[in-house]
Amino acid sequence: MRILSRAWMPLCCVPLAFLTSGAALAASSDADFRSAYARADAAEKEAGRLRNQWIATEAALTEARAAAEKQDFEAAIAAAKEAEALAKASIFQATNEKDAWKNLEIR
Amino acid sequence: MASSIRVRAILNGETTEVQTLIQHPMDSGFIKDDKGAFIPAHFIKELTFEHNGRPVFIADWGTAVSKDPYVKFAFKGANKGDELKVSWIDNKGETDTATFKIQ
Amino acid sequence: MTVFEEGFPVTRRLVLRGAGSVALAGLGVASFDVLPALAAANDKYPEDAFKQKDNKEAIKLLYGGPIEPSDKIKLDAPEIAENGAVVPISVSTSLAGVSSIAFVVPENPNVLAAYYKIPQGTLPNIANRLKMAKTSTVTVIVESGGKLFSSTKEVKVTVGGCGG
Amino acid sequence: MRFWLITLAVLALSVAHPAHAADGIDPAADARAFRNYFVEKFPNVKLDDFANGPYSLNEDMRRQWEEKEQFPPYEFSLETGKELFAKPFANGKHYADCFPEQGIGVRQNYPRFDEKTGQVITLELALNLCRETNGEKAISYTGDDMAALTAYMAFTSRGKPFDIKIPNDPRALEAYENGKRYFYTRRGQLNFSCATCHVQNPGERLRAEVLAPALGILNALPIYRSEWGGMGTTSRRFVSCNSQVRGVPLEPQAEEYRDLEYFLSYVSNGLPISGPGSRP
Repeated sequence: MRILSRAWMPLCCVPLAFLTSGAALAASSDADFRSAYARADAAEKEAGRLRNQWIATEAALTEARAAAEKQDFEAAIAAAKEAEALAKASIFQATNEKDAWKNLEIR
Repeated sequence: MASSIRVRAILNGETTEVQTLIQHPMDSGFIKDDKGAFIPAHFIKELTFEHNGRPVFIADWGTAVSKDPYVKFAFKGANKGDELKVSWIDNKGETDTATFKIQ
Repeated sequence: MTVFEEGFPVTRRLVLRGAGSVALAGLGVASFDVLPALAAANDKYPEDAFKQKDNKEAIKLLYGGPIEPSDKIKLDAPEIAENGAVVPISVSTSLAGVSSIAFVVPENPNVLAAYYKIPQGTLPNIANRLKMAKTSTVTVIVESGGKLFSSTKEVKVTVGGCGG
Repeated sequence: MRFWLITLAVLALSVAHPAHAADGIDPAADARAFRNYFVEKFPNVKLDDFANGPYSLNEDMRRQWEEKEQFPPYEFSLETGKELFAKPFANGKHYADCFPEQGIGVRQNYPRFDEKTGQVITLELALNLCRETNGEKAISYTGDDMAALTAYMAFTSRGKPFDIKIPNDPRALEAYENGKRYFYTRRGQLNFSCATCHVQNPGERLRAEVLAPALGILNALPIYRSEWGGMGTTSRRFVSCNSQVRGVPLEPQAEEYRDLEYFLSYVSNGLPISGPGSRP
């Protein structure tokens, strides 16, 4: 498994000073982001188990973390969703190729 | 191997054929490293070949000569066993020199 | 097996086994007449010529005179460079009294690539490996008997691989 | 960017798929079929010349290669390799003590299957195992030292035909099959397998590069690539190929890569070692 130094960003402990009126709205999208990111990351880990990750998935995950850090949760959630889709595609590719590779084989 | 210069000088009839390969990055100064910073220019500017103290070939190089530069030329008037002195200087003032026997 | 002589390996090359003489030897026979070649100008490194972005400027600085294409110059360069970082280019000529040879690549950031001074007794044949930023013509300029002759060829250059 | 993505995909699909075969693992039959495929596809390429990759398929590139071979850019790495190979470890032993024939002229037997550990031992892995058993730290599989060492060992085997053995051991057959599966499996966002480029499209161009046929593709390793401006080991080549098709590479000398090298070397049995090589 490609060991990536994916140090967890301290996302969950949103700075407490952020208790202005917008906090409620931001808080909910932070939770949305975290669940979207968790799904994407789980899918990417599964792709890792199948030894078939894509570079684009990693890039989307990084983008999601960066956007979340800047509190831009809309972009963060979008990037996390994209990462999840890419990870799932790479999982499909790995499972599909389990037998499909024989089509190319020289005999 | 101390010297950065490799030379093959072979006498063929009256003509001595000389091939040289030099270990040098020959950075042009136009290439960026993976962090996006330009790699500073570092290239050989002048390469001279001398036989019995007389220059037989002088190469002035710019930023468009390949890494680990190679040049081949030929000259007359040398004998087997004579010495060929090869030296270069680059834009940082670094130099190297070596002598080779003509085969 | 490598045979080490005089500190450089005479390596056994799959390609050249039995491939015969070095290309230059065949040309060693060029008519090297007795006319006293122009003493190779021992001027120092043509600093500003090497900085020129513009083709004509570089040539003017280096030589100044008019240049006339000549079919007595054989410029050997690939049609498509396998890689722009290492483009094997060589020149040989039957012109007499050659005192200098220059390689110019107009599409490169600095057009003058290399400038060789040819003292008396040295054959006007050179092979070298140049860098080319992108597809460009390559012009070799030969100073012979104080006059300037040239030959030009286009070399296609692009990156390789899937890219990205 | 978009343009060549589509053309490559169309190219990949347009080629008819070779027929199916029984599921038994039969390396010898595979090797024969593998060789015949390329010999029929390129009838005027001499068998041994497949070890010169793209240069066996393109005249203009071959001339550029032959010019480079007169004084090849891997010359320095070769000399460094000879020095490193002779340098004793702290405990006084040498690399030569870890290899049959003192490590000279043995490259063509690697990768070999080690029945004790049940693992495929590639030349690069063998060098690091030798270092570790002699109390030294392993070196990077994609670094210049490993390239220099393997360049020297390859050079001492130049011209000797690949001679890879698959012992009658189910684990060896499984490793071979695992390598074959990896070779034909599509991966990365571009959804290409090694075979898409090196079986279905050898001789075609990816912009400046001419794709090499898979037969004999490892014979010239390690290679000095103008693209890298330096030497590349087999590990570096596999990792960079994965990245090119936008797949995340595995760690160098991962089991998949070693099995892949085992498969690719076996089906190139009989072709001469031409390493170290120079490539675009």
